[in-house]
Amino acid sequence: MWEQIVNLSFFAVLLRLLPPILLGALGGLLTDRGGVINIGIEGLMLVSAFTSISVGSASGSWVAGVLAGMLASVLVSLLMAFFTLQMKVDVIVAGFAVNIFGGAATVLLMSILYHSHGQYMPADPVRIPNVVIPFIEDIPVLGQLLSGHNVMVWLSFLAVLFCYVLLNHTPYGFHLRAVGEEPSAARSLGIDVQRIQYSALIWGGVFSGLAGAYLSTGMTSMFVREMTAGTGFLALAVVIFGNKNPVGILFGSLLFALAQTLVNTVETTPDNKVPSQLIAMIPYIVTVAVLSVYAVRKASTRRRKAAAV
Amino acid sequence: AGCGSNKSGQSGSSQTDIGGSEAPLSVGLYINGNLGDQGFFDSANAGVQRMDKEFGAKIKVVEGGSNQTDWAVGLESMVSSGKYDIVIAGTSQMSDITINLAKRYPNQKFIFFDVAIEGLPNVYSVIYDQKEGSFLAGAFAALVTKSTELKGSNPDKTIGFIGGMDIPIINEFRSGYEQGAQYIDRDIKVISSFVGSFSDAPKGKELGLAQFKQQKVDVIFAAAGAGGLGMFEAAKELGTYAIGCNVNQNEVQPGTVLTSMLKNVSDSLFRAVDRYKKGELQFGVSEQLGFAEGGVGLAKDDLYSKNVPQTIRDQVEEIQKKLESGEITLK
Amino acid sequence: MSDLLEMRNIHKVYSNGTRANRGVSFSVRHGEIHALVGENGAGKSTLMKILFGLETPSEGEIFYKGEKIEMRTPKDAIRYEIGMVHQHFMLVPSFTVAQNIVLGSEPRKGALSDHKAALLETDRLIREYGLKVDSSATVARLSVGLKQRVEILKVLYRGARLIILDEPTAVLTPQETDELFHSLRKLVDTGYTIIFITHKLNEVMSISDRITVLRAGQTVTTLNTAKTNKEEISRLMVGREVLLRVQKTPARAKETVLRINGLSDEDSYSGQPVLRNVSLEVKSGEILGIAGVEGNGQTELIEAITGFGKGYRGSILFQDKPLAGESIRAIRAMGIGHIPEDRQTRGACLTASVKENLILDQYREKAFGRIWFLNERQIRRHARELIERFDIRTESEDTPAGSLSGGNIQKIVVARELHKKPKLLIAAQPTRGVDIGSIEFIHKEIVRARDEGAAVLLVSAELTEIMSLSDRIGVLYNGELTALLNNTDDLTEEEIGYYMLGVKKDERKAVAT
Amino acid sequence: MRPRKAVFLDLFGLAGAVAASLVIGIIVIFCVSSEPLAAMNAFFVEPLTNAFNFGSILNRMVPLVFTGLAIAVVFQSGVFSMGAEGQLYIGALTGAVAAVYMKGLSAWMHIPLVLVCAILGGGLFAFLPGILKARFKADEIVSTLMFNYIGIFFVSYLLNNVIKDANSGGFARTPYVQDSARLHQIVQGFPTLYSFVFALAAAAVVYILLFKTRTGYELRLVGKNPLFAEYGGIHIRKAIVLSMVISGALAGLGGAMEVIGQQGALNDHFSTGLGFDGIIISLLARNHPIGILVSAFFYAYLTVGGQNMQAGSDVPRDLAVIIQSLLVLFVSSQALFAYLNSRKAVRKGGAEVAS
Ligand SMILES: Nc1ncnc2c1ncn2[C@@H]1O[C@H](COP(=O)(O)OP(=O)(O)OP(=O)(O)O)[C@@H](O)[C@H]1O
Ligand SMILES: Nc1ncnc2c1ncn2[C@@H]1O[C@H](COP(=O)(O)OP(=O)(O)OP(=O)(O)O)[C@@H](O)[C@H]1O
Ligand SMILES: [Mg+2]
Ligand SMILES: [Mg+2]
Repeated sequence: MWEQIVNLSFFAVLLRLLPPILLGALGGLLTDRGGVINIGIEGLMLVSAFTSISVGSASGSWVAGVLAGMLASVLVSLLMAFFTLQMKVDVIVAGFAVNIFGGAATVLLMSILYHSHGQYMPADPVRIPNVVIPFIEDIPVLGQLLSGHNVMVWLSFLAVLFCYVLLNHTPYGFHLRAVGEEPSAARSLGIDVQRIQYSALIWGGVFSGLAGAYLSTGMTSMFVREMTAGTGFLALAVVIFGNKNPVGILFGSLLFALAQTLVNTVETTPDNKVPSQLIAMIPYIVTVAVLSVYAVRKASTRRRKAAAV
Repeated sequence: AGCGSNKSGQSGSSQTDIGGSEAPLSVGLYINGNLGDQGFFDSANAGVQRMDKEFGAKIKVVEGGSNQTDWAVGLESMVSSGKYDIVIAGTSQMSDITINLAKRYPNQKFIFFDVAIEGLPNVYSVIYDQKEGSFLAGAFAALVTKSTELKGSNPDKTIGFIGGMDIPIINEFRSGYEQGAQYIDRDIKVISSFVGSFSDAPKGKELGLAQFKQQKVDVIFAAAGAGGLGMFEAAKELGTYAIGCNVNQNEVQPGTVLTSMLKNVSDSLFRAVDRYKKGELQFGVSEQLGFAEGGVGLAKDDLYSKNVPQTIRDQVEEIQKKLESGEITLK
Repeated sequence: MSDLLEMRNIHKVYSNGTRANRGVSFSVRHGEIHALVGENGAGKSTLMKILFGLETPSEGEIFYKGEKIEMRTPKDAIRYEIGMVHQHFMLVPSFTVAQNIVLGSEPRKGALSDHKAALLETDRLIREYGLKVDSSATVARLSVGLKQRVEILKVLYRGARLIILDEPTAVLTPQETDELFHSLRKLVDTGYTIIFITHKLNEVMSISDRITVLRAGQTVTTLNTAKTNKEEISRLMVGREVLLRVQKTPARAKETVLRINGLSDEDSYSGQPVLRNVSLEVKSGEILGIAGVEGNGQTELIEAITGFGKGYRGSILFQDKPLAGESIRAIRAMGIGHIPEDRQTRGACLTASVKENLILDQYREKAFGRIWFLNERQIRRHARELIERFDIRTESEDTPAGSLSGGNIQKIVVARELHKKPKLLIAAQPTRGVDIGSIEFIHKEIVRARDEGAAVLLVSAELTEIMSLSDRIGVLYNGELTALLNNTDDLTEEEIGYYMLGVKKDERKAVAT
Repeated sequence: MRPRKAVFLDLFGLAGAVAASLVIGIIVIFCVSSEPLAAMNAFFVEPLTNAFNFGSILNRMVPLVFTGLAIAVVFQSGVFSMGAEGQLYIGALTGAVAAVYMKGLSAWMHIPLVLVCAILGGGLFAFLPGILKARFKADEIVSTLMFNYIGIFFVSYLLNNVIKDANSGGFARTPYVQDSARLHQIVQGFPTLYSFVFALAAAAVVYILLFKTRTGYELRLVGKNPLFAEYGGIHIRKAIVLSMVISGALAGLGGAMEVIGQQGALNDHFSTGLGFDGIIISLLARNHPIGILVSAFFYAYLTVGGQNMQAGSDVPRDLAVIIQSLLVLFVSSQALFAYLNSRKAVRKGGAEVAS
């Protein structure tokens, strides 16, 4: 394992595992800041994963695939928005319904379009390409650090920056946060609360869409039923874990990806005797541990501050 | 084994009606999970679909979903509807449910796969020698990693196994595979990893990449559903090799998937119903299908002939013979 | 003078069936300060929300500058240069003052918002109108008075010419109120028009030009301030004579119930001292009023006594028993009643029913059930009794407290805390935002509790309230008890005012105890 | 008088919502099926008319009622736990251990013992995130989501490595539970098991707990307004932990009910999402224990109906699931309720305005 850390392949794996959770969490972040908890990330990611590989391979363009995936995810988000904002369905119920819907709708479409219930592997698939940076690529350490990563890896870093700027430096971001924090205040200033919340859910769709597209057209080039395998829920946890801000979420996602990289490393270690169920617990135990340590420290600084004065 | 060619096996009242062409045979398949698993269920489904095509059976496939709470009810409602001449189910999780139902509905005929159920006059069961099949796959993998003819092989004597979940049935695949590899060369090391689910293709791919790149593995056998598909992709990208599972997956990534360990649920079900139709199927017994009956085996299609060197193929044949004759016995 | 605004025959039925306005007619002239008064729940806020586009009327018309207009959303109101300062703060706590002020119409630099311009603009407004506040401070940390300023600045920033102020002074100190009035007069002089809602008739008399009285969702009348008086207004509002001055007999103080010695405490965030060596005593049968500009340690004093505040120094003895380290539950069980200053959050649970609100901290008593179970019938009977005795206007004891008017919610709190016949009653701002009828009632009940032998510690920012209720008066300034005086007839508001502002310090206070 | 009227309005709204959602379901079925009548019959009618199906619905309700109640208790207390799934597994585990390995007891002893073990297992497993939240303010959404995974993997680990029945075949399970611990059919020939009675009893107990006891009053006040509760002397942290533990115990009971009822053994991965279904069930019932019986019935009805439709018509499973999710959305549509209720209210108010 140390060898892998030294030769930086560990780093490459980490970066490959990062985008789905990071993008999913950013989607969750923007909806959450608009005052709508998004339980439906999982379902949105599935819808986009299916659409992007499907459209991508049909059109032969990964860009078209990714855009279509985002669009599909946005459409389902709009459906969710309609039910929560217009029909006043409890937002959590709506989120779960989106997950159920996404899981079933993708399989249904797959069986109609490709006569398969389990997976769709296009004959000549398109892939979101890797970015090879000339010159830098050949520099020993730097090359491995910077070159050869998937476009989506860079895009997800950009997305962090984007969300940061959006939330903290644009009028829209202020409106969004105001709506999430004090909707009545926003409304009294002529901000259309409902419209902002619609848009928040759309953002959720956009980023969940990117995350889903990466699963099927970046990490692999296939769609498999339920291929998100709980990533959406992890993303939800990361939103809260990351303190509901883009930078915190970046670190939260890195932690998760790191734990997953660790799982993969242990799983592929020769003569590994640890039962795989215990290995699989690593990310979750790490998260609970970090959460606890963080909370305990915060609690004790609260106490210390109170005591010190 | 007792492959009932004796006509005395004819029993049950419904069978006599079937000879006539007026009422088509009605077959129901209950799947305690979902289609698209790249395993039993898809294979069973393929078998049932073939009944429709080849002798116009009226077929119905019911997916029970993954909540185990629903399964007993799902199967019973198929049985109690009385619509089916034959109800097919399988897997160890369903065996007790089926035994219970078979006792309560003595007029319903059942075909059960993957677990031996004996002594019930209305149940025919079929099991597969998957361990032997995996043994052969292991031997094959060992030959591949030692091969000098295959471009993607390296000198390291390390091969890989990827399982969907760390559960008995998958570990049976693994155990056979390891034994097969050791049979070829005691020094062969097998790296085993588990995905944790049968649907996580990206993780299957990551585990594949890690085994290939970090552990110098050059061929992996996957019993991991969609996880295996992910691994195939990794193998393809790196120019290494893979072995498919359950159904013939050689065409999924031609040239990369050198062969597949078959578990022929599809053929076995078709064969059983076909014999039932002819009045030849004997109930109350279970059959184990091995290489000879086509129950298990390696997928030896054109791609196999094209991509696998002659020497390896020859050795495989030899080992298969030894397995059939009992010269090799498994733990 | 022509009417700037006219609202004709406004009806409003809320979706739950409440008829808040039933044919209100109301008009405002250009350049006047128009006071809108009425009991809690009379429909004042509803009428103004309709004018501001926050609620749609079920019926009725609005004319503005002679034209019939439709108000659908606050956006329309802002377009017509109407601004509103709401009864409850409409601020985003995590935003800075400047961000709150420009929210919804931010200065931009390209696609981004221009923080610098926002700050500059805010500072310019602050200078121009003399409403001092730190434009880069986070709103969550501002005092209520400053928050109120931010609300007014928000309205001014949007260029409103007609400004609605819904009970802006309910949470302000007298000084802050004076400053606010000063600003309002300046605004009117420069051509603004103001609608002003308040329950304080002094304010009505001192600032308004005309007065409209609402009762039960209908217009009673509109008066010229110069030609009326407080008694008339209150009679019109309540429909009967209201005693504007508390009637009480001299106190008959007995044994000391609460004894505080050398109490000091610091703010847990900033570490600044908030209480400095405070010592006082309250005897049974007397009311000790604590006057002071808000934020001078009153809150901390109450929190320390009632068990919310931990980690103070000094001693608090209740019937000679130290309270330090006791849980809130234990403290309440000893016989200490507490009317908290914040009824919306702490004093009442708005989503719980009236009857559930009335048994808080008493639900473990035998009267309300045996062993582990609650006795529904007893609880209901108890609620009905209190509703009757305290004249709580509610549809039933099962109604959620949140759908009662503010005054009635306060009556629930008072009823609950007095019902248990506390030996010590801590009353913090007991009549804030409450209409005059209810004020009269609550004051009477507090005096009655005193006469029945309770020791009362009254904390209020309302000097009039302190003067009229208390037997003795203490003044907190900057965490220090700067005066402790007997409330004799020759004590004037001015004198207490000096102590409150820290201009004067009473050296005899130890003697006066 | 007033509360009764409110209930009436709610029922009126509910009926309207159900009707609207049925219309949607019917439209979808008509669009996709070539035998819509058969499909609708199988989906909507047969589950109610066929005794076997109806009995199965009642069985299917059992885990949903328990996880629904588990969620109701925490949500009423203002704790946003999503941990019912993991607690279900741990309760099933401890219950199963008692049910399988304790021998020679009478049913009257054995079953209560199993239940106690399940309560302890589920309760203790929920205690951890509870204490993390109460003492350190660690967010319970994150911790309970993580604890779900930990619980499920832990049970799977034990099943595959420690307590596996040698005869379990390809998928691990424990040995079958002792007959003395098994819950059987209430009436021969009708599939509903005694576990259904336990579910009803649990709903009643939780109802009494929440609405008729001091503890319930405390929990609900903490949920509605913690500042108010604190001011009234209620120990907030204790209430949070208590609500988590009660919730875990209920979820754990639900798991044990599956083990000694429907399934007869603890199976690896025996639930996929029963705990999450509990969230939907509870929210549909606005976290009211008695309402949970109704919403769990509705949900089980849809599940059984969906299966039945798949078996009895050309509508595929996935479509049945989609219809199910749409029905859930419509039934939980507050706007539909509010619209129907407000029309009444406005008519009432409006009439008085005019007079
Ligand atoms: N959103 C609402 N939904 C239902 N009823 C409401 C709503 N807002 C106010 N009400 C009811 O309408 C009536 C009038 O309320 P309104 O806020 O206009 O009173 P008010 O005169 O401003 O009282 P206060 O002096 O307490 O502020 C009250 O009975 C109140 O309970
Ligand atoms: N959605 C609602 N349903 C029922 N009543 C409401 C609703 N919203 C507000 N009210 C009630 O309407 C009344 C008026 O509301 P508003 O927000 O104007 O302040 P208030 O509570 O009356 O303020 P104050 O405490 O100063 O009297 C309040 O008593 C409030 O409880
Ligand atoms: Mg090799
Ligand atoms: Mg008001």
